[in-house]
Order: sequence, then C-alpha cells, then structure tokens
Amino acid sequence: MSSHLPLVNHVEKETTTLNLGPTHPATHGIFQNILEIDGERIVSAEQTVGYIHRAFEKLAERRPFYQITPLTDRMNYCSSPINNMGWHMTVEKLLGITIPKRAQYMRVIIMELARISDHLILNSILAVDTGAMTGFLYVMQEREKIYDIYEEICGARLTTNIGRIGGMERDFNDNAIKKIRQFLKEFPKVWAEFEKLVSRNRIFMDRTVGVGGISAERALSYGFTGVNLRAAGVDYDVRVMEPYSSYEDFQFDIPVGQHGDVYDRYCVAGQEVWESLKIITQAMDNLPNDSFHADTPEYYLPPKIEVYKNMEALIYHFKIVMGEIEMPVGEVYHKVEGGNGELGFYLVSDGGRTPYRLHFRRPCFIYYQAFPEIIYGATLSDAIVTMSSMNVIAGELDA
Amino acid sequence: MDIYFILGKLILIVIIFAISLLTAMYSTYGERKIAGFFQDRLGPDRAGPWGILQPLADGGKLFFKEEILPVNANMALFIAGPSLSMLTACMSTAIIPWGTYLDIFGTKFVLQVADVNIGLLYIFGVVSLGVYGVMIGGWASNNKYSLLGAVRAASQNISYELAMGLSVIALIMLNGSLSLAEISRNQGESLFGLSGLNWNIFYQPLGFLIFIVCAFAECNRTPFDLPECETELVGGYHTEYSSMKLGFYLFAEYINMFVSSAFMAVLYFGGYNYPGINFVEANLGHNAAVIIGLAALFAKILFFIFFFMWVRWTVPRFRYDQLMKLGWQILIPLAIFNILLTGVGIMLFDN
Amino acid sequence: MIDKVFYFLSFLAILAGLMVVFTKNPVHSVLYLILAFFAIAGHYILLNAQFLAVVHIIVYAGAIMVLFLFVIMFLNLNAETEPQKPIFYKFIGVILSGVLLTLFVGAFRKLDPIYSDLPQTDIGLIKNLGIVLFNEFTLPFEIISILLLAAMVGSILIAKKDKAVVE
Amino acid sequence: MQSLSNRSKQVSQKEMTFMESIYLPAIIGGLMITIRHFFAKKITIRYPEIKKLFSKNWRGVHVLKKDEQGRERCTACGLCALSCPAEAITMEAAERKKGEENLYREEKYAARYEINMLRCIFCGLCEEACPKEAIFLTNEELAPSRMDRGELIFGKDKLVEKQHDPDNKKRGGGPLEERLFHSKENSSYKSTFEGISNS
Amino acid sequence: MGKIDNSTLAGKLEGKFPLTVLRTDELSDMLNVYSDRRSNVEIVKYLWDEPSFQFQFLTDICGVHYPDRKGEELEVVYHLHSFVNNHRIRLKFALPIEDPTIKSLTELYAGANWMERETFDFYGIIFEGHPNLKRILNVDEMEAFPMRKEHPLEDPNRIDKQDKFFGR
Repeated sequence: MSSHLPLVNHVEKETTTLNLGPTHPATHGIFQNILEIDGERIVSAEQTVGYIHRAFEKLAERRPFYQITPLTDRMNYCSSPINNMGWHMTVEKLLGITIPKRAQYMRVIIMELARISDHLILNSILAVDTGAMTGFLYVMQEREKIYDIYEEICGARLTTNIGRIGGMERDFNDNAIKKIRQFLKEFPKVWAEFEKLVSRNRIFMDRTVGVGGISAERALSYGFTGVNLRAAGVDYDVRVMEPYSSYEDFQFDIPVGQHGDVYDRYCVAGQEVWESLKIITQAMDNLPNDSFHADTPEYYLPPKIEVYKNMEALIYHFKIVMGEIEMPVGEVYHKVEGGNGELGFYLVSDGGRTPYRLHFRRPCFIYYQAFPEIIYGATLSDAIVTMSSMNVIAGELDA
Repeated sequence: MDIYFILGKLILIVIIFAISLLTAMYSTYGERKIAGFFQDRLGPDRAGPWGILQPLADGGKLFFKEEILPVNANMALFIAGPSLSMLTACMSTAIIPWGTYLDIFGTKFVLQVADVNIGLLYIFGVVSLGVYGVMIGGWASNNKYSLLGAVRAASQNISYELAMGLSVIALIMLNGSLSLAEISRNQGESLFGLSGLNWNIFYQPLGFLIFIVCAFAECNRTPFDLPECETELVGGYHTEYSSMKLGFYLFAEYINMFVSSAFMAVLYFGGYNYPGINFVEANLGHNAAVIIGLAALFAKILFFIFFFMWVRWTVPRFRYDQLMKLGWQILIPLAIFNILLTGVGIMLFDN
Repeated sequence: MIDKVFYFLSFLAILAGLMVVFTKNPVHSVLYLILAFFAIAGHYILLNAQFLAVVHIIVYAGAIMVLFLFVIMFLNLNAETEPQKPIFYKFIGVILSGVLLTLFVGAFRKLDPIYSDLPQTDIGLIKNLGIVLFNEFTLPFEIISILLLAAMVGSILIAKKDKAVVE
Repeated sequence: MQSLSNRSKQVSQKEMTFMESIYLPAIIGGLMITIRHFFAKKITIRYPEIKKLFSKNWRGVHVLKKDEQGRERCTACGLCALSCPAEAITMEAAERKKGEENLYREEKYAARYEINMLRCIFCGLCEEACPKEAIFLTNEELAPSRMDRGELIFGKDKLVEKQHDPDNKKRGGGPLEERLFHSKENSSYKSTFEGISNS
Repeated sequence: MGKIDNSTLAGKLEGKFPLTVLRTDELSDMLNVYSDRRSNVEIVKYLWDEPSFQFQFLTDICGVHYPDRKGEELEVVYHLHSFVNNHRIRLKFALPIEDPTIKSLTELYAGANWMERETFDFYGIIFEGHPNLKRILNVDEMEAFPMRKEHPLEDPNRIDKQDKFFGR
C-alpha cells in the first residue's frame, strides 16, 4: 500500500467522485462507497452503510428467545446455520445447559457445512469479480448440495432457522446422512478443480497478489477476525482458542497467510474449506449415539406425541411457545467462528421473556471500516477485488 | 465496368452483409449456449427446438424495449455512438477473400468484394476507427462509469493496434503483399506434400499468438473486456444504453468477433485453403473446390468464434495497468523480435 | 464523375474545417476534424494514392485524434466552467488569422492550377512507393526507421523505469 | 506475531514459477477444464416439466389439516400466531355450534385464519408450536406469487386442505403414530416425560 | 502462553485504580469491571500496556440503557481480549442520561470508530475525541436514539392497523 503513496501525494490533480453503490454489481448487497478517484487511482473513500438496517437488536428486545433465531438467519445469509447455532449456544450458556455430544457433533457438522458454503461463495465471487464466471458456477452446484443437506435436516435452504435451544429439532435422517457422505465424497474433486482453474492462473494472481494488503498490527487494531485476520498472519480462530461445541475433539489446522492481501485471503479461505471437510469427516465418523437434544423439558419443546397424551408436556409446550419460561438474570458473551470472523452475541437478561439487551458483534461491520485504508492509492479494479475478498455481506453489515 | 460485374459485386455485398449479420446474431445465441455448456447448464432452450429462435426473441425484445435517453446526455452523439460502432464493424468484411472465383456459365465471379492492394492496411484503418463508436457513446452518456469505460476502450485499442500491426508486418514480409487475396493464394501451395497446407501459422506461430491476443483486446473480449466489465464499471461504455442502441453495441461486438475470426483464418490458417485442395479441384472441378474452400473458411471462422467464447468463459480479466503493461512491455517487444526473427529466417532460407 | 466527387469532398473538408473552429463544444470540434481528415483521405484516393489515404486515416483519425478526444473528454467534464476568454485574445486571434489568410490568398494567386487534370498514375500505390523508398531514398528511410525504433524502445524503457521507481 | 495456537499452517505461495509467469500453461489448463465440462452431463433441471423432489422436512406453504373424518383440526388456540416471529398469522376464534361436529374436531375453531404470505418467513415455528397438529408447512408450492398484494393474504379458502388423504406420506398425513413419528423422529422423549410424570 | 485468572486481574486493576474502579464481579462468564466513566482510556491503556495482560484486541463496544438506575441510566460495555493470554474482560462504564459523554477509544483501536458510531447512533452516547461521530446505520435526519427503552416497539396485539399490505 505504501508503495502507492508517493504517486498520489505528489500529484495534484482534479479528482472525480464516483459512487460505488448502493446498487453496483460488485457490492454484493446494498452499501455505498463514495470514492474520490484520480484517473483510476483512489485517493479517498467513504462508506455509507445501513441501507438494509432492520433493527434486529431492537426487534430482539420483544421476541422470546426462540423467535430470535430467524433474525440471526438474516445476518450472514451465506452461512446462516452458524448464526443460528451461535445464538442457541448463547442462550444455552445463559441457561447453563450442556447438550449431549451427539447434538454437539451434529452442530459441528452443520456449522462446517455452512462455513464451506460461505467460503466457496467468497472465493468464487472473487473469481467472478476478476472476470472468471465459470468456476463460480461449478462450485455453486456444490452449494446447492449443501442446501439440499440443510433441507433434509431442517426443511429450508437459505434462511435455515436450524436447531433449537437445547439441541437440534430432529435427528439427522437417513437421507441427510447419505447426502453428507456423498457430499464428502464428491466435493473435494470440485473444489480441487476450482482451485486448479483459478489459483495459479497468472492473470488471477496478478490481480490479487499484493492488492488490498493489511499488516497484522493494523488488522488487529481494526478488530479483524476470521479469514481476514488469518490472512494477515495471526492464527486466531475461536474454534481453537476457545473451543465450543466439542471443537476440541477434532484435528485441524489453522491456515494463515503472510501479508493480508487478497491472494492470502483467497488461499486461507480455500484452505479452510479443506479443513472444514476434515472436521466433517471426523465428526461423521465419530458421531456419538446419544440423544440429539438436552434433557431439559422446561426449555426444550416436548415431542408432539407427548403433547397430546401428557399433561405436563402440554404445559411445558404452552409455556415454551408462549415464552413464559424462567430465564436466569445475567449477562453472557458467546462467540463462534462465523463465516467471516468472530461472531459474538452479548446478551443481557433481566429474567423476562425477552432479552433485555442483545448485541450482535458482527465481524463484517467491524472489519469493513478498514476498507478506505486498505484501498488507498489502489485502482478501481483493486477496490472491487478487495471488497469482494473481504467478504462484506450487507445483511451482516447492517443487522 | 460491365453491368454483370457490378451486379455480381452487389449480390456479394448483400450476401456477405447478411451472412455477417446472421453470424453475429447466432453468435449471441452461440455465446449463451456455449457459456451454458461450459458451465454445466443447458443455455437457452425454450424458443424453438434447442432454443434456436432465441436470437429472434432477443432482437424483438431489444427493438420493442423502452428507449431511455438520459436527460443530460449529448443526444446527437449518444445516437451516433452505436451507429458508428455498427458501421465500422460491418465495413471490414469488404476485403475478405471468401474464395478465388466461381465459374458460372463461363463468367468469373470473384468471391471478394474488393481486392484492394492495401488490404491489410484497410483493416487497420477501419479497426482504428472502431474505437470512436465506443468513445463517443461512452462520453455522450454523461455517466462516469461510461466515461471510464470509454477511456479504457480508447487506450486499450490504440495500444493493442500497435502490437497487432507489428505482428502482421512479419507476415507481410513473408508474403510480400498487403493484398489478402494474394496472401490467401500463397497459402494454397503445398507443404508436407499436401496441397493447400502452406499456412502461415507454420511460419509465424509467435506472430499468430500476438495477433490473437491483440484480436481479443480489439474486440473487448475477456480477458481484455475492461471497457465493459460488469463488476467494475457496471456496463462500461454502454451503461446508459437501452433497447436497440444497446443491441447495436452488443451486435457490433459480435460482428467484430466474426471479422477478426475471419482475418485470423485468412491470415494465418490458410483462408479458403484446405489440405488436398488440388486433388479436389482435379477430381471434382473448380467450383466444387471453391465451395468446399468456402465451407472450410467458415469452419475455421466458427472455430475461432468458439475459441473466443471458450477463452471468455475460462479466464479472469486483466487490470488496467497490467493490460497496458502486457501491450507495451511484452507484446510490442515480442512483435519486434518476431520481425527480426522473420527477417533472419527469410535471409537464411530464401536464398 | 470524378469532378463531382472532388467538389463534394472539398466542400465537406472546408465545411468540417469551419465547424472545427465554430463549434463551442470541443468534442464536436474534434469530431469535425476527423470528418475533415476523411475528406482529405478521399482526395488522396482520387489521386490513386491508396496507401497515403489509409495511412492518413490510421495515423490521424485512428490514433492522434483518439488521443485528442481522450484528453478532451477528461477536460470537459463540466462545460459550464469553461472560462470566457478576454477580448484581447480574441482580437489577437483575429489579426493573426487575417494575416495567415492574406498569406494563403497571395500564395495561391501565384499558383498555376497544373494539378487539376492529373493523369491517373500508379505512383501512389504501395508497390511503387516501396520501390522508390528502397531505391532512391534508402538512406533517409533507414534513418527514419532507426529513429522511430529508438523512440519506441525509449518509450518502453521509460515506462519500465517508471515502474521501478514506484516499487 | 507469535503463534497463538501452534496449529497454524502457512498456505499462500505467491512466487510464480517460470511456467506460471508466462500465462499460457495455466490458461491452457483452464481451457482443458472447461472443455471437459462442455461435454459433461448437464445438471440443469428443466423446471416446469421436471420438478426436484423435496425433502420430507421441506418447509413450504402452510396447510391447515383435516383429520381422518374430514374435520378441521385447528382449535384456534393462537399458539401459532404467538410463536410467529414475523407476526403473519391472524385468527378469530368461534364456538362450534350444534350440527357442526362433522366440520370441526374441537369445540372451538378458527372462523378466520389468515396468513400474510408477504410477511411469512417460512421458519416453521408455527408448525412446531401447534399442539393440535393442525398446521403443517407441507404444500410444495414454491414462492407463491400473485399480481395483487391482497391476494397474498391466504385465508382459510387457500390454506385448509381440500380433503384428508390417509395415504399422504408427508408430515401431518397418515395415521396418528406415523404422523408423529414424522414430525419428531425420535423416541427418546418418552423416557424424559415418563420420568417427569412419575416424579 | 500465560494464563491470567480473574481474581488476580481484578486485584491488580483495583490496586492500580483504587478510586476509579468501583467494583468487579464475575457474573456468568467473564470478569466485569465497573468503573468511573472518566477513566476509561486510562484503564484500557493500562490493560493494553501491562506486559502480563496485553488486552490489545477490542472485541466489541455496545451500549445498554437501564432507565431505572437514576444517574447512571446508560452503560457502555467494552469487551477486550488478550490474544496472548487468551483471556477476555468486560469493562462497564455508567453514564447519566443528561450528560452521556465518554472518551473515545479510537486513538487506541482503529476499529473502535464504527463501533462507537453505532453506539452513538443507537443510544446517543457521545464519544469525546471521536473523529467522525455521526449516525451510521440510521438516517442522518433521525432525532431519537432508537435503542433507548423509551422507544418501545409497537404493541404486537394492536388491531387497528389492519393493512392489506403489511398485515396486522
């Protein structure tokens, strides 16, 4: 980045203002960058966000806990199961529930699938933004297969609302297991092919190597997490540092880059897909055989058959659905490794049926503010590539 | 000049014009279909069997779509832009030799509209004008993205014209003529014992490589589609265009593609020649040989159009400064080197 | 036939030349200049100098004017800010162009119109041009080509050096 | 910065070999990959003619179920409306009158039951909340689209299933035990609740 | 990779800032430090600099509104993280609603910029020394601070809003 500085500082020219967004093909979602450009060099950038702000934090203050899950779906919609699980775990942490190993492993499988779907979109969209459309469609087929798996597990594809407080809503059925196995068998070929198509192509490398780099110090100062931080060389991963949901049981590496540039981000995300595949394989092979939900009838909906036959179950059913369960007073901060970084939930409960305060630490919102610094002095094309490699997702940006 | 000559030429012009438009039209269909096939999809398949009526549907749609004229656009130039693009794209078909001549009832019917002795230079003249359509349209739209696209197009076209010209100079040295008819005729000689295989590609592989790269750049095709790259400049120079004016721009691109494929075929891949042309002529007669030659030329052209699309759906695109660097720092020195090499080759082998 | 084409092209050239001066919008000026170049190229073709005509179009219309347009497009982002020239400059401009006009008129009055019935020659064809260039004018031709090559290599070198400084 | 986890792995290799730096090998390799796909089997599903199978758990448009005797199961308890995070469900309850026993299973029924499909997010919480197994998201209509927004407020006319189909293998169909098994494919609940009711 | 435990952390903090750190507790999952709002930069700087702590990563900033607590209605909550020790700490600073000002952390953490803007946007907490304190997610013309509790969401059970387009 510093290499461009002399060029920009020494020449005084008339600059042009260019509105990149709110609706521009490269802003995947709706947000705006007001760029000052001099020819094709960017001399300053200002972001405007909030175009799809939906006041989730305010809405969450009226919803019972279980109704907040659909809200989290709509944050990082490329990996909504991670958000769902993160929220469930936050509430479980508040309630002090530990869920059985099987449920934890199931969550790991779903979260890693979500991470794959997030990263493959990240990388293939990066390829699209550099002009290579075809690889994108090859891996998109695989994303559809991941969505098929979601559909088997929960019934929806994109906004999943998967799982429950206290476990999963249902066990993996045979179809789901078959589809996951098949995915594990077929996907590596597709991903290897995609990487072969894109990674070592000189045109792609020229576009990405040394573009949009950030040092580890600046990245930490900006609160980067996830792929962006690891690309800068810091091996911080919530899954390893503070394991949740039995992540300590699995063997996997943390891929890191060197300079935090676009190519590093691309490589780290690409490698993380391989690591996720490793985790899913281990989880599938060692899937324990106990229950898929915690044994906590006061928080976990009873099965329908009990509701019809059993008075207690009916009472619990009504209490849970109406949100009249006793919540402890307290506050928790729980974090998961989301698709693009540390996704945190800061929950303050006053014992009421709704959260007193719920704050989402949205990684995207925090690291996107570094964008003007990263692209300073770069060209317009670099800015586009940087933006898409940072995995800025408007839903998460604006919450 | 006798009346038959003029009539023949007129018919030929109409036919060539129709063919290039038809090819361009079906190139749009081909692009979509081929893109689909490359991407594991089917492509358009609803309009007619296998979707072959799709270009008509597209054309109809473009004609009847609402015409949006930006308020602050420069009207005259806004309309002139696509027209110029279309005009220059169609002009260069005039000098392509589609075959030697047909013998119809004893009248020689030359399958080339104009055999000008500056043939190659004519192409460069027309091609160098092609950029005006893009520039004027981009500027007149009064949109910053369009302007950026126009500027990129202009500098890209000028830069790559140079390398293209230099790469062709080696070819001219080899053939000793600027006339395309002459170049085609030269390639009809025999090589490896096969008549009609004396193609320039065997003598000028490096020149061809430079030429094809420059042809990609001149047609604004991926990996050189910076003037219209969607992810950066929305639509580039045609961001503000709608309905048939947009159609003209897109159409001009496909005609350009057709024309440059034709030139690649004529200059480097033997034009209407094919292996065994003398054998066919001796056994089946002149007209049959010419018609097969025409088919061969079209096969070559279609292959190159396919190749254009194939590359487009495979590679990423360059960045602006990398594009300039490739053009000025790699291709031009390489082309000069190619000229030197050719010169040395001619000195060594021709004597 | 040829006469009529000649008159048409001349009219076009003069009209375009005048429009270059009189249009307010510099982009239009450039486009009229291109039109003028085309008319002149047409004249070359009338003289059977095809090579000259095409080179004229390639070099002037295809390259130089593109660069002109290129620059003007960037300058002319908002036409309203065009500063009004002081009357003094206009005055000097009128005087200078008047002097130039007198000079031309004086020169042309002395000129005999011997070129009006030029016979159809092949002197402008590329073959003859090549023969002349490589026989009579070999030395100047080679010197010029070396000069051009030097300029080209120099420009490439400058471009490379610039890159090195940035890095 | 020092390693935090000892599990880091350097992944990006930025130095290009000579073969990579001359563009062509990678481009040709890419061309080979794409041409292989050119002749590969296409995955397009030609939609209106061929439809993709939904999973058993598919959450589609809502259906208000009838029981085996063709009576509406809904008892207008309002749990679904309460559990709806999008606040899409509106209902009005009414008492069942004499002679309507063959229409409604319970004494109370929903006289008006509307789901605003513009608001509905298909989260499936209403299905989970229903204690009478009356509402199921099993209609396999995709993304209902209408020209008029008003038409997208689905009333009982659109929601109530026409006739109970005992052979229907979807959730909410078939005999009771099977239905319940479909909705919750697990039997470990029983022990939990037996424990509670005994204590 | 040294570990810190919460009690030493609390002890050190209280020893270092006897006047400004009001109290500490260990509610649920991490150490909460309640301090005087005027000292926020000092405390954070100390936590950053102290070699055995190195809380150099700002995880989150958010505001909370407690309308019942007189004089300290608003609260700014910082989550800091020490990567080296893999330890987290939560700092809380209470502010009166009449004068909701606190010093900005943008000098220390570049990432605090937007987080503080978001907190300002939602709660009207003014961060002194912030380079560009304006609304971020809501429109600039907005006057209220929407996350404060005096702006409740509308009653879900109201029936007067029967709208064909937006439901009830």
